[in-house]
Amino acid sequence: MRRIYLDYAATTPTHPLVLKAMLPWFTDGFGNPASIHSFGQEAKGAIEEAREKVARLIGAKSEEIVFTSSGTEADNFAIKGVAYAKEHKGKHIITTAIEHHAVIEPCKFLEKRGFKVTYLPVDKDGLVDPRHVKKAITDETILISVMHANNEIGTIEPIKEIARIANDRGICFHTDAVQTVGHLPVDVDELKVDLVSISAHKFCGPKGVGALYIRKGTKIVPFMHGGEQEHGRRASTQNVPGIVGFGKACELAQKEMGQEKVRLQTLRDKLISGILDRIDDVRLNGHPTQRLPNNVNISLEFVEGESMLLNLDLVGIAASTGSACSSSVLEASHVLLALGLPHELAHSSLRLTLGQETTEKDIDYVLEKLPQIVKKLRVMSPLYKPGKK
Amino acid sequence: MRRIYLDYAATTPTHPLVLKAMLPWFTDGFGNPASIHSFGQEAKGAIEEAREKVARLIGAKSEEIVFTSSGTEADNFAIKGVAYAKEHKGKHIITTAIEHHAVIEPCKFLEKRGFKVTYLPVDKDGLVDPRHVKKAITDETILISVMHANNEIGTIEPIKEIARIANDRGICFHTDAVQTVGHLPVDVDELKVDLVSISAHKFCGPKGVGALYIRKGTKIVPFMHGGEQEHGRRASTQNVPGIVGFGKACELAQKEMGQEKVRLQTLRDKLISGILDRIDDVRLNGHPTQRLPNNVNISLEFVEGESMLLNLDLVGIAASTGSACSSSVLEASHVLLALGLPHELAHSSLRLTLGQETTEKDIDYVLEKLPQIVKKLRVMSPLYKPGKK
Amino acid sequence: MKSRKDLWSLYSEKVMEHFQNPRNVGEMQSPDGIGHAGNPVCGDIMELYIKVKDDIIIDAKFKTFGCGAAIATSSILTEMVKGKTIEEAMKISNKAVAEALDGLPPIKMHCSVLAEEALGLAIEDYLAKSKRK
Amino acid sequence: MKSRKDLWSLYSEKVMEHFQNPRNVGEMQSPDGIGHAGNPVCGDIMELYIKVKDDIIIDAKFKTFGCGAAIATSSILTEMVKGKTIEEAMKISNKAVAEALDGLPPIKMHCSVLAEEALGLAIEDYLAKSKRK
Ligand SMILES: Cc1ncc(COP(=O)(O)O)c(C=O)c1O
Ligand SMILES: Cc1ncc(COP(=O)(O)O)c(C=O)c1O
Repeated sequence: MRRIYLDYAATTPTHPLVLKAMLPWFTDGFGNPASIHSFGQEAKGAIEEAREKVARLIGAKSEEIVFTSSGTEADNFAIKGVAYAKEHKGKHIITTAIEHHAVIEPCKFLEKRGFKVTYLPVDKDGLVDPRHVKKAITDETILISVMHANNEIGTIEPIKEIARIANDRGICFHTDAVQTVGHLPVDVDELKVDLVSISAHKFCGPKGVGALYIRKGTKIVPFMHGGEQEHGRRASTQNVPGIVGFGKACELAQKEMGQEKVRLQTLRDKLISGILDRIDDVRLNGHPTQRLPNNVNISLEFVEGESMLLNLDLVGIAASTGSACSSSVLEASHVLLALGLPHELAHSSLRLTLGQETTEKDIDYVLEKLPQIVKKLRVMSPLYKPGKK
Repeated sequence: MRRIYLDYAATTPTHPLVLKAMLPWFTDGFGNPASIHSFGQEAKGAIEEAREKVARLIGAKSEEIVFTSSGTEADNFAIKGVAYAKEHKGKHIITTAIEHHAVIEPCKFLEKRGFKVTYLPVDKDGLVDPRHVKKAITDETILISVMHANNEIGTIEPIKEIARIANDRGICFHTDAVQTVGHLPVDVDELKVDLVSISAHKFCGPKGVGALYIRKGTKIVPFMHGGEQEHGRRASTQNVPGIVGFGKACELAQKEMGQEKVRLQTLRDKLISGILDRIDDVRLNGHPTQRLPNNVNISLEFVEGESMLLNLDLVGIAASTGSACSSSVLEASHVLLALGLPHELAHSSLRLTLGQETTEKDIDYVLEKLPQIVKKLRVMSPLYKPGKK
Repeated sequence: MKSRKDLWSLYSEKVMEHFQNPRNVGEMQSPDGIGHAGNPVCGDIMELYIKVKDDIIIDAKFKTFGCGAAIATSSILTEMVKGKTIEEAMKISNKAVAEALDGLPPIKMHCSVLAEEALGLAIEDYLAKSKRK
Repeated sequence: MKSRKDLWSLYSEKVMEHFQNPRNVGEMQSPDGIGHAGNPVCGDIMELYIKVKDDIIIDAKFKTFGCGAAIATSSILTEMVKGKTIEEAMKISNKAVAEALDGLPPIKMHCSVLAEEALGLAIEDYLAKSKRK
């Protein structure tokens, strides 16, 4: 059976060239970068080369890049690290209602430990209003964290404007750029951000590697305590093959990003308009234009998300939904609810995220199969009263 | 030039079979285990299989294994996680003076945040006295953490006795078993431990993967906050290839551990007695018999460690020292100082750790080269006054 | 590639079979009892219709908005109740529903609870209506 | 395998050369000045001996317990001072020593400081002794 992967926002396949770059570092160049001997120095050379590649992709200096084990770790590090470094100045953090859990949960953890967190609302397209940020700032505010682009609905936030507000007030600014780095140009100096979270597996790098960009001079307490690796900012033996692969993925992204963006945008728009043409009672979630080039998020009324996913999977299409049945309590996506969607619509969402291997034929196939599936499920749905609308 | 790696305690090469097991999960089976579709479920199946292998190696149930990105993360998770979960009961932690930095530094972090930590001394061989543990317990004690075997001097601690004391008092017991799991039999029920830190790259698994064993019922706050992965105990997209490799390494270790232990012990003892025979003014650090099968740690008087390492490296031998010149201040190993060694001797230490590919010929080569190097350096040393002793 | 069966670690084959080919889908003309369970917040909504004759459930139909497990439990439930007396049907527990599907993953057990609830409500409705008659 | 030069990212070739073939190792019979620097706690101990004639350093020797950088800086220092007047030698800074070795890694700069210190002490010792004479 044909298998079409349209869940690139969840994770991507490792690029063959990335894997190739990694291979020597498992067996031959297996040294510990902290070791003085040549096995160690060789490995150290490899991770420093990778660090330069990561830095180059975002216009940073290589000593501003700290390798982590993931985007989640980078977010935890940024949020908790700044909170602990600055708590004597104040205990107020500003973030948004649509952040990834990797930002929201560290904030909740800090709330239990005496910090105050403001979760800013977004408009119906998922945009954060910079004026809201400005208004939320108090003398106690030590950190503002707003994601660069949302992983569910693809909305790209006005980071530059928000960072300027933070800078004007001398407040540290973090952005979770896990969904943009490697896909869209990100320049830390143009955006004027202090901290940026990155994850390799979101752009054809390996899983289990990420980075936190830390602008020189930013005060931050380590998250992972132990050895002196990463100049004392992140303990633990570095994941050499993973880091090398991450570097390679950055190098490839830098070369291919521009063209790929245009290609994906075209496919994305074909998919969106195709669905809207073929299926009634569909709503596009997220901003119509200010959105990730590969993101389609729609609510298909009267149909629950997981049942759509299963049916899509049965015809070989891998997608995602904001109806999370993964925990013991069914919860609709906090992002979709923040847009003002009623629960039914939040549970009816379908996310299709395109990538490297997506072709026009894949889009045609989805446009053939999805209407059939929706129709089948709507017949089954107690919410669907045809003709009523 | 011949290259002999004798730094297996720092890290090991990834076993070819481990790498082979990992490969399919980069490119074909690249799904996110959290995804509902078949790409995701396939990856989930792979990590659950790996979880069973890890559990089997230490006699645990698979739901008691939480994957982490390293031994350091497992240690941070255990120490901070129990501290935060139990702080309402008390804020006292007991550990030892010879723990790895991955345990000591989280303790120091907690000390800054209102916790009290007792660092127990060790005897001249590096053994912790269980009676000291007993005496150190107060009504406030919430956690006892004693490593299974020390990474520098190889001394194996009386964990079972110490765990019994903790159990009798109803105190949570953690052991950093990064140097023993995969090398020596470790059974969580026989040892009666509540938390065990493991790292894959120390026994031919990949770098960037580890696990924390958490006995069912143990209260612990997550370290990495975010998504619901690992049953809500550790957020972040799982490193599927790494975890699969980790599982494979456990499977291999379980098969080969017994024989390998005997083989390494023989080589180790040959190396120790060979050095003691050929070089004067040498001291064996660590316990003479209760030590890791692959660990040799000696102080070669009058000679500084790094200069030995460089000279060894020039003849192709990779080793390690307790004279850490890696940070801006030269610091002698806290472990060697805890044994009561004067600074000169601590700075004169050499660690040779054997492994998978070590042969008798390698040992002979070291025994040929090391005396020449020591002689050369002693001639240069202002501390060496021949004939004075 | 492994077979689909290996991949679907989430659901049993039986669940998937019922999910793909649900039995007794649809509304019922003048049912004797209707049971609504669930709500939009939790993401699962079940409607169960039963037709009863001489205290025996002679027909059952459902409409469900929900995940794979919700649809499969609704489907099997309609099969399980048909031919049963009201008293027998009342004894069908959520566990029995789950077992009939060769089990449900722990995080999906609430779907079988929902099915039990819908059935209870449909029977209640039937009993209330028949009293009124 | 890459060449050793690539591998030794830690040290310059010049450092490694002096480390492998240190010049002027050993004690000196009746030196005119001795400088001891460092201590066992920090892990580096340097002993510098100088012979002076007509205010010119005509010979220098060293003994060092320390890391690669410590040995290399000691070695090059003895070469640098030979033939210099006391006044010239006093001007040799730790930076000059490091530069003569084509640089030292930041974490090893303290070794060059130690060398400067040992030289200063040796000269002080010489000056004190010559005053006494
Ligand atoms: C916006 C965003 N932040 C953080 C993460 C977490 O990254 P990782 O999976 O590398 O932990 C993700 C993806 O899962 C994401 O999309
Ligand atoms: C005893 C001990 N604990 C913890 C660690 C840390 O493990 P990792 O390198 O996987 O972070 C090590 C090794 O570095 C170790 O030897």
